[in-house]
Amino acid sequence: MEKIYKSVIESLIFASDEPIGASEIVRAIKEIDGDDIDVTNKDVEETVDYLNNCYEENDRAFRILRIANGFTFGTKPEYAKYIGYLSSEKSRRRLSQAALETLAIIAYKQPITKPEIETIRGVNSDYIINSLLEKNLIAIKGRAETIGRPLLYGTTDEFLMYFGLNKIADLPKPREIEEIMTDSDFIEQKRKIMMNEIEEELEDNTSTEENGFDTSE
Amino acid sequence: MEKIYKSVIESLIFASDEPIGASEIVRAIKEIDGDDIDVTNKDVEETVDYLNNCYEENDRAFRILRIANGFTFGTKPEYAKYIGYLSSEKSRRRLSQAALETLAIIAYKQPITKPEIETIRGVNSDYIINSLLEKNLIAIKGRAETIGRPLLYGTTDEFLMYFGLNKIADLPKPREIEEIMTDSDFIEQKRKIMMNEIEEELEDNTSTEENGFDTSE
Amino acid sequence: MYKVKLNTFEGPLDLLLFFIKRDELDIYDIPISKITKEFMEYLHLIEQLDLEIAGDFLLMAATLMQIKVRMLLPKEVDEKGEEIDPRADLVKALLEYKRYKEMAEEFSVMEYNQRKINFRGNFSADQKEAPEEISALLKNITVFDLIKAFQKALMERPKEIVHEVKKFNITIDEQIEFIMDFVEKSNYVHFLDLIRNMHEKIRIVVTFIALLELVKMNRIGINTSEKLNDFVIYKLNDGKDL
Repeated sequence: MEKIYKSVIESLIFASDEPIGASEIVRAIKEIDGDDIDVTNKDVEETVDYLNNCYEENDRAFRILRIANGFTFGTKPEYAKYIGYLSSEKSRRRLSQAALETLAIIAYKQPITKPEIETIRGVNSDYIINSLLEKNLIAIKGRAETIGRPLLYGTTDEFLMYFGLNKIADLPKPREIEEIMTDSDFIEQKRKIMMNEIEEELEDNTSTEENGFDTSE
Repeated sequence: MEKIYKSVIESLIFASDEPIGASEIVRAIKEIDGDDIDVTNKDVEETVDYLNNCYEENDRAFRILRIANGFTFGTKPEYAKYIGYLSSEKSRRRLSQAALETLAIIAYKQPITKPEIETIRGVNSDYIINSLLEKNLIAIKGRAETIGRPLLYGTTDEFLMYFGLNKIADLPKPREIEEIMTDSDFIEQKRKIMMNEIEEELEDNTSTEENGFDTSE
Repeated sequence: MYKVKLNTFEGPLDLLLFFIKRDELDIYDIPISKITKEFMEYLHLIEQLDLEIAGDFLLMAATLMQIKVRMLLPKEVDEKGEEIDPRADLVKALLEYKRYKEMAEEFSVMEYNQRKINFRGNFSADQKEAPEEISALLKNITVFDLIKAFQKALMERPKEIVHEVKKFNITIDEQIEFIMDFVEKSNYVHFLDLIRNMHEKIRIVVTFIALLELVKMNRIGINTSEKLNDFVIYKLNDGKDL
């Protein structure tokens, strides 16, 4: 690959407002400069590594990330607080526990139907599914062939972007059920988080306590 | 000015939604790190020059521009044709809101004539229909038997592919969309019915418990 | 002594996991009577606070009752002759749910990390050039569009009653020159602006033909306009953008 294409690749990634794939980059170059131009997906990958090395050496505040099946520039985490200050009013709210839980089920079991999600969660999930659809973190992926042909849901590229993943296969592996049951930490785990929340509630509920509605030992 | 602020300035210009002024940058830094931090507008100006020199030396495809009383990144003109190609490709692929709306009407009501589409949308839809025809998302499916025998439109296989569907029947039904939305009345009804059932069951079980048949512990 | 934060629990399974965790119960040997009692107390607490109890909690209450009753009955056996634990399905559901609850925490960490990364904010200063190849250009704009713009131009032309039959001396070559004059001056021109002052239909028709001729000759390029039924004409040098 000619040296000039290093810069072309850099410019294309820099100018794209969403992650851009290696083949898209190759196609753009061939479309403009001709099919016989010798640039491959592998060249793009190598160039990205080369560029990231340059940025690292020169202390750039950003680098190229491999995210949502493509490349995009992103800042290093250490500058988040300064940027956050400037864009604080529009800074996104974090996802709720229910949303994270539902997303996890959909991510690992996709494509999955609403009844299947509700069976695992044990709660009606209409509202959560609707809000995940609205946030574009999940999408309708067709219909199941089972009775009633319920809609199937799966995760989107926005989901990958949101969690900083390149592809679904990069998700952390969930533990096997056998592993969970033999885990001695099972009881201790996350207990502290729970306790904190419970203590907060202590003050709020003083009147109830006097009435004797105490769910504890 | 401490060296770290060079990167902070770079990250702020990079991430800002619009050209960002020197005083805004100074304000963000002082707000986060304290008023006594020694960063001035002049420092910002000098840092931008310093960064642009770095980019130039290292053959970066972008640089910081001074526009509209602020700084912003821009790619260099020599890559304009590649970037232009990609952005025109993208706009060709992306459907406008109006196009989506029209497509939705056609998808759910097909086969449908242009006058019928326009009655639903309330606006002239020539342009949109033609562009959907051009994108091969809809096709002419014959003529209606009504006066004037207007053309009938329906969706194509490309439409199904675009939306990742196997067949038209896989489209979510408007009823299903409504179902996803939480209906609080419905939940309240369900609650009342279930509460009654449980209270009955509770009573049935009290006697057993009092008799001490408890195998659980 | 604990107080339970009411909205801490995502559902009945979450609440049961909490009891199991808090009391260090063996998930494979859940004391069903004790846990049912706790569960019902929780429901009454919610009710006492006048909060809405979701149907899912009530469903779980019923399920727990049912298991409790089945625990009292003679043990059922499966086809292999092994005893069926009435709690088996509940345990399976709890473990399955717990598995994803754990992953939700992983997701929360990923979310936290990813929120520290900011993407580029402003793309407006990037220089873009419309593709130079005529084929690429015409991907944006179809003959359909051209003809429609043409029709619209004819329709919107100011109505003028011409009483006198005139002979027009307009040639395609003249109009080619006219168009090129325009694009030489300002590099590009909107079609509607080009024909703005033309009152005779024939002049617009000839101009339009001249335009098609120029496109064919690769001397001008055409691109979409932000206005419907209009397009932008711009200059090409030997088929290349300036």
